[in-house]
Amino acid sequence: MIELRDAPFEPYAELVRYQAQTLGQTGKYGATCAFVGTMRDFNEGDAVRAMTLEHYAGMTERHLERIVTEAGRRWDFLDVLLIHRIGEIFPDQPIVLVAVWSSHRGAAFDACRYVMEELKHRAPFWKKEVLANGERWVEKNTQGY
Amino acid sequence: MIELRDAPFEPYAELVRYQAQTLGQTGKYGATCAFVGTMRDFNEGDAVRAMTLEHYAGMTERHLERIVTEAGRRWDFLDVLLIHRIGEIFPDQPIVLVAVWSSHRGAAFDACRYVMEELKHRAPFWKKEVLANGERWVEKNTQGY
Amino acid sequence: MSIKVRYFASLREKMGRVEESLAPEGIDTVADIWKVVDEGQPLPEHILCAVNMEYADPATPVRDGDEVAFFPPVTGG
Amino acid sequence: MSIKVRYFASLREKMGRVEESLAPEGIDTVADIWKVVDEGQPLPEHILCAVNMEYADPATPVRDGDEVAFFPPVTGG
Repeated sequence: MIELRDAPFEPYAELVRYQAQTLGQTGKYGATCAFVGTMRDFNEGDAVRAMTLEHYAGMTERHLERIVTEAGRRWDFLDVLLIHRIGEIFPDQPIVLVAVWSSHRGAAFDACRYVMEELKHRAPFWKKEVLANGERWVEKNTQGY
Repeated sequence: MIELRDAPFEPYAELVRYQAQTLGQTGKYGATCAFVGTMRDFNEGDAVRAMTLEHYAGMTERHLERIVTEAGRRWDFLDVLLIHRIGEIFPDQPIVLVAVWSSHRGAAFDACRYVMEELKHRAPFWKKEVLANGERWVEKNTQGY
Repeated sequence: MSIKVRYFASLREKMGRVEESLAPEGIDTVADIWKVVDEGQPLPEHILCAVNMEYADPATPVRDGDEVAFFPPVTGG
Repeated sequence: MSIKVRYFASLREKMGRVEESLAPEGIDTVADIWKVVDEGQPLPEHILCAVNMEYADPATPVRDGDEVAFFPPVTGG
């Protein structure tokens, strides 16, 4: 499942709820890899007070769906939960959750990381940071490897 | 923190509790990678009803500590939580949690996977499965990559 | 009909507008649109573009009714 | 003093005992211990060993007071 959220969310509670509802007591998943991106209070040496996440409604969802579909062609997993914030975010609040359930650990790790990297490079989101002395757009992502 | 548990545990609740207590509202971690290994109800084509996890008290803890220390020399992370079950386990119960908090996602993914792979290869744990028609020792691990 | 042009993030602020509609006459590609909206300038290399929500490049054809978007590198996650 | 020998998992079941104490006389290495506990047989290749909770091999020296363990490949996680 893929969701954009315009309000704070608890990634691990969402994960547990989704797992119970969707995967249930199936005994089929042996591995879960979950990545949570959280807003830091610093970036490139500056203190950051808040952040706004802009997106391109429609295009963002379409490309997130495609990334998950592509991951599904490359790795054998059971399910993916992807939640991404939009709107105003404060330090310590989660920005993104990607969780992958699979039988074996290799697929869970690989697919989770693939979805995160592709999301960073292809999903149309843009971060604007609020600093002590003004605002600035984040110009590029950090390296993932 | 590294812990062996002889009773079922909730990995994501443990993660959230540990994160609140130890990392708090620090704003310093931007990335969390969590892996949870869960008992499946099948292995090598057979239905599995239960499992017993034996360990070598003292040696197991020592090697888990060393694996985490080694990971800390290779990657720049803030904290690790590792919980591993011992004793009797039933399908859908968690076996292991490895969570890594770091500033950037690369270190969280890499260190989490390193700890899991090293644990699988070096930490003295042994699984005995209860099948419909008897018991058997798991003879080797599946490949992680 | 017309071609809808949208801007996002820092480019939206730089352009001073969220979106606009262009008459399709004389427009064959994404590059043609940029010339219209930026006073004949070529599309800067670092600016990304999409046609109907698919990534595109300056040579991508554009037709009447399309939605074309311009934006800076993405920074989600 | 003596040398403490421990067995784990399937090997423990095969040996039919959890641990035993050996007199240190005539024992210089891990391989010497295995000869004593398994009627002169060489240590099977797939069996792992540890001396004082550190992984070892058949040539690893053993001294009076050491704890030596034998076990099959590990399968945790």
